[in-house]
Amino acid sequence: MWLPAAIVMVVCMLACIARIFIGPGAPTRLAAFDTTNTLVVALMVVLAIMFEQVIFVDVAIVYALLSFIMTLYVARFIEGKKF
Amino acid sequence: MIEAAVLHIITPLALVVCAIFVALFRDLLYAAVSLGVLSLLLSLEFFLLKAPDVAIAEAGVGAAVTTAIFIIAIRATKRME
Amino acid sequence: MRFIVTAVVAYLLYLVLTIGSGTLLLWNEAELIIGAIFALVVAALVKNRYLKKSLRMLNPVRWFIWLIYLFLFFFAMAQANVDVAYRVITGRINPGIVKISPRLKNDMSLTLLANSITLTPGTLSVDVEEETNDMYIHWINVKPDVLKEMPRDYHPICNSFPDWARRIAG
Amino acid sequence: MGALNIVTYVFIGVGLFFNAVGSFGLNRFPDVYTRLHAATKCTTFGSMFLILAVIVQSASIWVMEGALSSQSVLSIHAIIALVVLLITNATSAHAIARAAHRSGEKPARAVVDDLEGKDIND
Repeated sequence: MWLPAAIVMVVCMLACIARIFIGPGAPTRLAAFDTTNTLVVALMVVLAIMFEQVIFVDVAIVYALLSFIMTLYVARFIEGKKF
Repeated sequence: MIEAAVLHIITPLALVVCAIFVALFRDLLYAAVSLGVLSLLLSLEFFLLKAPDVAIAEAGVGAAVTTAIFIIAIRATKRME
Repeated sequence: MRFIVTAVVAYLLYLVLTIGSGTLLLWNEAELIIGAIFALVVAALVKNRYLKKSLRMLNPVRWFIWLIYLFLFFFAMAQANVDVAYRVITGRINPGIVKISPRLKNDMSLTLLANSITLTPGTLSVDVEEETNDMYIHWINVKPDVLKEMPRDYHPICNSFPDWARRIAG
Repeated sequence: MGALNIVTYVFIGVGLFFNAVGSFGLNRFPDVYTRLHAATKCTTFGSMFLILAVIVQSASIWVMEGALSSQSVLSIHAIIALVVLLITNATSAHAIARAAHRSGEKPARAVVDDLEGKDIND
């Protein structure tokens, strides 16, 4: 039940990564990167119940918080402000 | 288990494509964002190989610290290569 | 008072993160003691930053209104997603950036309103003016009759979320 | 167990549909603001339903095995991941939109732009 869901999620993720490579301008690439992060967090939770290892969910929480920090950092840089 | 092999094939291929695009971009900000995607996929690959501790370390170093250092370096120098 | 509130919140967060580690009501003794010590240390360090001035969010009536709001918000979110899926498939958009004046006073209600209207139908918060608390909103389907008068009516844009935000955190 | 499996399949179906719509709309819309509309709303909703499916499955195993099951960690931490996703997605969408407008990106096909030409310093 979980493996087809994981494969569809990976295909959606590839579409977002394609927008990172072709997209015009920095904010579009950053938006695509943020979408990819969301999909990867959901994929990690799905893979955690697929592998039946309960400790794997912690990776998803840590990744969600850290990628949020990175998105804010790059957004501050695009805004052109001192930080 | 042909379906499980699909994940193990797609993720390293996308990783290699990301690495090629990091080398191709002339704008260094785009290269930094591509490097963030590379570390994301590397973390996912460690996750698929059932090493969650390495995945946490890669997420912390790759997503937060490396990108912050690159952004500070781009601010201090020129953005275009 | 601020010290106690911060310590209790930190201790509850620690307990949620270490659930299922032992037999004493799902925790073991070492986790409970270490969590208490860390909560006191954290509360001593950050109590002036975590709670600024007032303690009005401790009122249970506000929590109850917040739960009702979450229930309504879920249906608004489902409607938003069906709407965006329709626009993705047909490609029928009519975008624009409009300015609304929700007349909110403090930062917390403004944060709640901004996050809510980002996740609900057709709107995306772009910018905010610090002095007057006016918000600029990217609206994907602009209705022409809203554009006639200059202080825009916010009811057609984000149907009564400013009132709810004022009721919860205002 | 049968009804719970049906609920799980429905949640996975809804989640995958909205994730696909989100990543398709990211490639279809004309400018960054409308792309953010599709990306933020649809992927948050889809990921929410996928995580809810995981919670339903693991909570049913938790109830079946008793209170000391290791599935309690999975359910509670999945709920934490869901809350973190809901907060951080909205905030980062707001940050990207603000950065895009301040770096001079114009909304494509816009009928009205109240923010145009204004210079807001914090």
